[in-house]
Amino acid sequence: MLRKLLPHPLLTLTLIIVWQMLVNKLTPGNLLLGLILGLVIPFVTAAYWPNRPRLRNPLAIIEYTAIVIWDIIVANVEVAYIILFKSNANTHPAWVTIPLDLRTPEAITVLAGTITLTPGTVSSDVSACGKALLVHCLDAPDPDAVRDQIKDRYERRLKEIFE
Amino acid sequence: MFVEILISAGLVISGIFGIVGSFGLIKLPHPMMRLHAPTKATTLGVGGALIASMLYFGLIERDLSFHELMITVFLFLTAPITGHFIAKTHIHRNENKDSLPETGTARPWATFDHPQQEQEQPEQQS
Amino acid sequence: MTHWIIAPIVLPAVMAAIIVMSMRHHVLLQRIFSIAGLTAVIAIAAGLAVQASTGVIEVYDLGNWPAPFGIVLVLDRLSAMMVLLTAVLALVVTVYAAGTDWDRRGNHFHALMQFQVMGIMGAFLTGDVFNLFVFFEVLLIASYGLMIHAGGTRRLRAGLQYVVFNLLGSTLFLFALGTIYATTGTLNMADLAVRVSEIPQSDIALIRVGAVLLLTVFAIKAALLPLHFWLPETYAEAPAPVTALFAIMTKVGAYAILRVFTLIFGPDLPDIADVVEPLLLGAALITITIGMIGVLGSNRLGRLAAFAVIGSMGTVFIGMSSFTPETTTATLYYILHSTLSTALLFLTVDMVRERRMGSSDGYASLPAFRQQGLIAALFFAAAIAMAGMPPLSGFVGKLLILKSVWPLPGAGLIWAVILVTSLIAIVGFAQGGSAVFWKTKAPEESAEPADAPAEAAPEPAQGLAFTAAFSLLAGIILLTVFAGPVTSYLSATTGQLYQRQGYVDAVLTGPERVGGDAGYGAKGHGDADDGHGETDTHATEEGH
Amino acid sequence: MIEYALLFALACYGAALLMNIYRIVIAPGVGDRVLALDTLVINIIALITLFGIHQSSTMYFEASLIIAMTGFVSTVSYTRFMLRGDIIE
Amino acid sequence: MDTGGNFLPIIAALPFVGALIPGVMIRAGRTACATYTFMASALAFILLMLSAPAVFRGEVLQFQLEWLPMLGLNVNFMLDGLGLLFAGLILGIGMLIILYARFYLSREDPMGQFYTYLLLFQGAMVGIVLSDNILLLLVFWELTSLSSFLLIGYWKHLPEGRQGARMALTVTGLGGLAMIAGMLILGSIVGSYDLSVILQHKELIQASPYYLPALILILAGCFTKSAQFPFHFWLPHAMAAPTPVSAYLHSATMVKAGLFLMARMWPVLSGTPEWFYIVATTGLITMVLGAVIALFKDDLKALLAFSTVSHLGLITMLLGFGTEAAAIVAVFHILNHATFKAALFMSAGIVDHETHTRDIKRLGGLRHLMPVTFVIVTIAALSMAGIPPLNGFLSKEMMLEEASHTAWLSNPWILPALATLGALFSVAYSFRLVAHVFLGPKRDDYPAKPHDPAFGMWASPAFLVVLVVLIGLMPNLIAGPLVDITAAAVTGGHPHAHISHWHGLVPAFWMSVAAILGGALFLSLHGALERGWNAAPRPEAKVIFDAITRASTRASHWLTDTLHNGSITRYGAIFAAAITAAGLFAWFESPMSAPTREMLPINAIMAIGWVLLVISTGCIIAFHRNRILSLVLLGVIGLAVSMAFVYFSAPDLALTQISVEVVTIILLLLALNFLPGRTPVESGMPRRLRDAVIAGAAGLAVGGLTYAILLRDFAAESISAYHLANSYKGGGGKNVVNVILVDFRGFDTFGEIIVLGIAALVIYALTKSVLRGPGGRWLLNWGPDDDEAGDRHPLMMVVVTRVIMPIALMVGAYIFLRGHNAPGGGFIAGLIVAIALLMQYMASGFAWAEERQRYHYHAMIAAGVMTAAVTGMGSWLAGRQFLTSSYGYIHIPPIEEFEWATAMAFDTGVFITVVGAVMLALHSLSSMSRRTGEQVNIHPMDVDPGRGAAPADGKEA
Amino acid sequence: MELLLASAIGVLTAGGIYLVLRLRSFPVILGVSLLSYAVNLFLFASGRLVVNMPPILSDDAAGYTDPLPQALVLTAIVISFGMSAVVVMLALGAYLSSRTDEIDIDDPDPIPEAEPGAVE
Ligand code: NA
Ligand code: NA
Repeated sequence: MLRKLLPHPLLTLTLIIVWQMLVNKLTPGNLLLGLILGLVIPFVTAAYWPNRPRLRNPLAIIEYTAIVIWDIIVANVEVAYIILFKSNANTHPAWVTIPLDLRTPEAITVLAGTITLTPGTVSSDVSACGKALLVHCLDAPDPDAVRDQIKDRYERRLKEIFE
Repeated sequence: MFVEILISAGLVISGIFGIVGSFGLIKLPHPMMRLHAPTKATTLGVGGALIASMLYFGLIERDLSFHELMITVFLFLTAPITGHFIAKTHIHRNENKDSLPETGTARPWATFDHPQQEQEQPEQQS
Repeated sequence: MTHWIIAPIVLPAVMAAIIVMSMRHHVLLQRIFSIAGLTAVIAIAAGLAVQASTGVIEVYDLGNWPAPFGIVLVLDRLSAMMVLLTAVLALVVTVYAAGTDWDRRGNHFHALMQFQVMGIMGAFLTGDVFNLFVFFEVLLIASYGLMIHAGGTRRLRAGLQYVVFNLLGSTLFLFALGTIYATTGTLNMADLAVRVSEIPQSDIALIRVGAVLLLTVFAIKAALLPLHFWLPETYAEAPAPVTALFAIMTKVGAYAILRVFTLIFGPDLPDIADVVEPLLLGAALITITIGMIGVLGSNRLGRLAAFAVIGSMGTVFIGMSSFTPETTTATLYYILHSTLSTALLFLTVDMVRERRMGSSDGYASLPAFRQQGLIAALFFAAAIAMAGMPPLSGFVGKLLILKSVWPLPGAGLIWAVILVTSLIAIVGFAQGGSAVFWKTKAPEESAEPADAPAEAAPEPAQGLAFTAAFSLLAGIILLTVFAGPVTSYLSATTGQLYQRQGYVDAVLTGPERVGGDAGYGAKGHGDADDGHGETDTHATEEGH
Repeated sequence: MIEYALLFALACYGAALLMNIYRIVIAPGVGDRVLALDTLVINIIALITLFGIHQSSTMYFEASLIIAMTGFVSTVSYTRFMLRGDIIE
Repeated sequence: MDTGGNFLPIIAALPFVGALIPGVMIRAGRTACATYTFMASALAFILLMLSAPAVFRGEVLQFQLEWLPMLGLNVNFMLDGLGLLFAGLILGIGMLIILYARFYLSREDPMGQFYTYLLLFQGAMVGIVLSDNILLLLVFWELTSLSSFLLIGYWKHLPEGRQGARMALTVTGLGGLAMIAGMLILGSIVGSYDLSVILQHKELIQASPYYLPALILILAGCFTKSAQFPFHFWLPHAMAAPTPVSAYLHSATMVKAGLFLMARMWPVLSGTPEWFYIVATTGLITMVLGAVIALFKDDLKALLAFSTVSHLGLITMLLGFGTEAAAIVAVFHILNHATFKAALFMSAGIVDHETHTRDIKRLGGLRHLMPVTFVIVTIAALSMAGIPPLNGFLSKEMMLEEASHTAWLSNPWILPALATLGALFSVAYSFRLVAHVFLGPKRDDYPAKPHDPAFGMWASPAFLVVLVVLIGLMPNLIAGPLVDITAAAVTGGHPHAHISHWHGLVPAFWMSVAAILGGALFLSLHGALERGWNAAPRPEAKVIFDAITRASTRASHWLTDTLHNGSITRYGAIFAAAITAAGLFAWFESPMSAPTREMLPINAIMAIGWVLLVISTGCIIAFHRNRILSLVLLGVIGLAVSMAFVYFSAPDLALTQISVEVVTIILLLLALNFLPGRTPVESGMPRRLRDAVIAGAAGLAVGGLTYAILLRDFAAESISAYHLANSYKGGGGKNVVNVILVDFRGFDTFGEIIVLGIAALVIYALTKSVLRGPGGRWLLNWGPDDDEAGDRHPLMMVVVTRVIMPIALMVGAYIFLRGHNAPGGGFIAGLIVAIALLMQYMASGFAWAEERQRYHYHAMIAAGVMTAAVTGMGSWLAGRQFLTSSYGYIHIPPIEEFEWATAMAFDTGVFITVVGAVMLALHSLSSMSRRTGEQVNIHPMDVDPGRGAAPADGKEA
Repeated sequence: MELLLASAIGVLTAGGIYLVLRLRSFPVILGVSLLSYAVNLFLFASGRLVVNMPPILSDDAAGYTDPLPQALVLTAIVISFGMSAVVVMLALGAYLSSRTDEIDIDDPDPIPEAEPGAVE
């Protein structure tokens, strides 16, 4: 019953926060309105999100986020360097296959998103069974290193969070 | 003063990454390489502008808002999808099974995964 | 206080919504509901016409905002008459559509019909030029749907042309409104009338451009050359009941020109009239000529009828172009006549199409069909009405126009054009009618049963269809027999139209405004003095 | 100081927009066009944000938010179109 | 006014009532039908006879009823001698024709129609002769053209019948229209359209500068109707009608209408040289020409037809003389001609009916086989030839007498000589009629075996022949008074006819003798003359008429089809060119004054926006063939426009523009899936140049207009000052644009959402009908051009959507709720929600998502419209106008103050409609895709490692 | 600034008209879209151009731009959106039914076979 009324508690929480960010004025009325919307919207759209992913270790999210933000900043500088100062001939793009241990779609998505947002990599495709990720690297003289780093730096942590 | 410097720095960084991203779009030789330029550089570019804006309104105009943060989050959520789709377009149009590495699994990359045609299905209307 | 003025607009809208919401799968329910609703609209429209015939101009401030700041509906004799005409025509057309099963051949016929009626009613009643645009769009988009109702390759292609052409027209409408607003700063017709008459010399050029653009917008709807090109294909391809309803659509254009160019850009403003009147007359003369030549040069009844419409609009505009009370009265009579006759003609053409296999209305000789005599009689009546032959109203209307333009310069040319084109039309109608109704093959000559699928010509339920057609004919006859009373109503209408101060006063200051100023103060936090004060300020500004 | 930084950033994004339109018009493949359009959208968001700072007005936030949203949807639509033809199959 | 006049409208109406009888009675049998129809005419005739004594006493009976005072069109009738004569002929001969037709028409002929047409025609004719208002007369006049059209075309299976009918209609219609003009001029000269008034204003009319135009126009009507040269040609072709029709139309009625009108207008129009030279000359030519042609016609009816033409010419000529004496003769001959010509036509019909031919060359010797007919024809023909003592002789002698002392252009010889010539030919063809049909040896090759018909059929001609003889023998007794009163009516004086068989050895006597002898001689030389006639080249009127008709029809067709060739692109070019020209015309007619506004400085951001926009527009034109590129560029333009809105202080517009933009692009992409990807090169350089010139001119004009507007201020303060001032205190909102939308001009918005709702309904209905038609069949076999990529519903997209969509819905709610006080509102919110749903649909497919959809789109649209409408109507309860808004604040103590506004409810209607409309449109498009065999997935995403062994591309069967 | 806007509207109009005069439905739709941009901007311009004075009431506003044209343009945008949707679908429907996206119709009034020798 509660599951039906509150299909995605985390989503509800997110929405309440989003509401506060939108109205930008923390008042009891707004909080109430946010709460109502945060309850109603997931309820109405529950059919589109049939299964609820489990979060084993929510606190690990914070650490993960911090790492990603740092990596993003670094990524941007690196990419800017490549664009501005590296000749095209000296740049070595490469495709990399990342075998996946993750099984939840949500986790895979977060991993793929992270890859795209971080240094010189874009997650370009998944295998038809969902057990491998295709990543394109802007400049990767050593593709295997990229694969290992991704698996170690991101996938491991995500595995902890989700599975 | 510090605030001003912070904001100005944000603005300058934003401008640099913005223009670099768009420049990369022109400069880089390969479609997949071009994909790296804007999805990243622009993300920090616009992110910088948004943070600068947040700081500006919060600290100088005394009218702090999280709107900019929302946009940033939103862009961070969507940029990977956009990149993913553009990459898939490229794979679909310009690559084939041999030009890409093996998946290491039994199935091919999803873009190449053509399920066998099934029988015609009558019109479904609601 | 009366809210009846808005009923012809809101009632169809609500009916359409109910039809869409709860009976979109039940054609029979839709029919009953639709016909009942339109009957109610007729009753209301008749009541409004009676009310308007007292000569009082009634104004309805929507949202209780005073003119010119809010939108107003204005009921005068002219709008009441057009509303009633629309209601009657819509009912007839709906009955016909139900009687011939046209409404079953596609989706949402009745809802679109109701929306169409709503749009037309709004266009006739509104006292605000931008609101006029909105209602034009309502009636247009409904007409797009009705035009392509039931589909078919040719119809869809013709429909595409119709839509594209009218999209250009809508764009132009906005250009015109932009120009007018940019110059005068108002949208209310009465307010525009005041402001345009006081426009400084430096802005004359702009307001003239606005006026001419607006004229061309309405001319498109009214199928005035060279902006009529949308009409022949549209009318020839649209479903017949729809075309019959379209009879009023060209009149919306005519109405709008009459309204705007008597009230806002009246004939007493030489700067504008000097541009508008020659343009209008020239276009009208070419329109009637090309229309009637088209009647002669057609090879299909549908196309013939379409060109007959163009010709009749030419006649309307010949009458309208000189903006004298006599010509306007004659024109109004002709508008009434032309609406009913056009509708009758198209229903007749449809009856022929339905009975000749494969919707053929071409002049090729085909076997005789069911009820040929009766349909031929209807066609004959419609043809003589359209061609302006006695004893039907077309003749009366034409005489009225001829007589009314006699004192004007260029009367000789106008007469010659009207009369010569009448002859061309007579010959054209005679050719078409004799080819379709007289020159029939013996059935055995063309009997190819294998090629004629049985479901191609569904057995139409005759009663309702003929009832519709004959009631139009009855309308034409009544219009002829009671031409005296009708023209005296129309004279009074014209009088009201040219007495524009009456309209302006009624809208801007008149006591007839429903609710009056008192109502305004009752708004939430609104405040009577303020609202009133604004009005006063505004009035003094106009004073200098 | 903020003023100059702002002008610098505005100039950067202006130049970026011109590069984007160049890439949209002259592109080796359709994917590049979509990529350039996507970039253009993001640059415009930045530009509007900068303009908001310039005018000291928060009025323009919704415009940025909605551009971000619609830009995403249209990019996905274009690419889906190229991948599958039908974008909402 | 005499109360006897009250019969007049009844007399005029009775035939029309009678016209309805066959429709009701036809099932009762042919005889019953004929009888009742007859009785209608008879009753009218009796009423006429009841009125006759008064007319003979010299009274003019009148009836007056206003019909259309504004026009001067009154239902005024009058009966004087002229009217009496004609009405008597029309009704009297009409009854005979009804009788005759009952026997003449065969079983296959639809008799009911015949009688209906006949009586319509009769009524029209009676109306003409009784009208005391020239406009009313016009009504009846044109009615005769219409009803005769129906009568002549009665045998609609015969091409000659149809063509003859159209020819008659065309020619008489032409005249009728001319006459309309003439009559209107005449009425405007006098100031009244009542005949009795007009007839008293001879001097006024003849002094008017419009006299000649009016005369010519009216005469054009008369001449065409009465088949005067050069309009004579239609009459013989009208002979394709059944004989009763010919007998009726061409003896007593239709063709006489022209004569009647000349006689009617004689008092005011005649007596001038113009009248004399136009009318008399035309009559003379017609008389001679008709007679000559008649002699060489082998078709009995054609012979009679041309003889009719000739006799009509004769009467016209007499009227043209403009003298009282001539008028008397004209009147007398009208009567006489009606009697013998009707008899002859009916007899010709009998011959045709019995022998199955009307070709004189195939006849002869019928004297023995059809003695009764022979007698009838002989008497009537002799009368027509002018042989004493028959009535034709009397009037022809008088005609020759009048001709003999009339000079034409001061020449005293021409007229008498030609009149004699006409009489001569008249004798010749009359004799030929008797001699070549009835005399001579009996033949054995008649197409059918002839014998005299039943009494009913020859009764009518026999009766007429008796009249011929009686009038001939006792003219003053039988016809005298009638002729007198008629002539009195024509001339307006009190003439007395001196009809006698012997006038002494006056010139007329010698002319008559010459005519009879010459006629006999010509007949004896007929063979030789005919060879000469056939050899002589002469214009064939029908050929010329047909050529003209065909040419004008073809020309019309060509012109119409050339102008309206179905090329919307050309229509558009004309449209753009015409409107640009009209705008420039309006603009350059008057001066513009100097600018009054200061311009804003050019800003770099907007300059870049401008560059984006101009480049994109240019590239769209240059690369429009690449459709996907065009769409991308369109998106750029949309963004540039949104930037302009942002820059120029229009946040609401920017939001709307952006959200509309994306939905439009998506619709276009959905459509482009089926449409060709490229536009082929089709128009050549000249065409492109033309379009570029038109487009450039229009662009310059619009740009110029915009610039002119931007350089000056409003001429008067804009009404929007009021909106700014009252938005908050009157409408309860700080976002003035929104308050205008939902309150000040909420009615516009009401219309606007209805437009949107209709658009969706139209799209739905259109899709349905396309799928039912050939388009649907084609879609079944459709396959995309390029091969499709795998992975329809990528995992990442699906997952991200699960988070983004609720957020987007939240944004929608936010935008909606704040709309009244900040940029936003129901419309934008609706679009955002629709876009949010769209994301979901793109992620997992439309069908998958739709199955999880709880609300029906149709119902949503309707509910939205209803919500808006009900909100509007809610103000009625408060006694206020539709859409009167109300707002206030609610205080819930622990929380805070909530604002409520009815405008919010209205905006909710907007919101619901928008969502419903967009979704219904998408639904329609996706149903097209499903028609192509696209399959519906059961899983939200194609690739899902969590699903284990399930096939990655699970599809529903 | 005014000149930029005026010329942009002119360019959009010219481009729109040029595309409307093309022979296939798709460019025509593009042209109609360009025209609607042009006219929306034009209508907007009828309130004259003002920077940073949005019509949102607030105490510290220096002034407001004319809100009325904005409301009109909003209505116009919505209406033209509905119209565009219909025209797109109609173009698609016509294409699917007739297998051509040509927008011109050939021979709208064919001459039926004539009765020999008759003027009919
Ligand atoms: Na498909
Ligand atoms: Na709106």
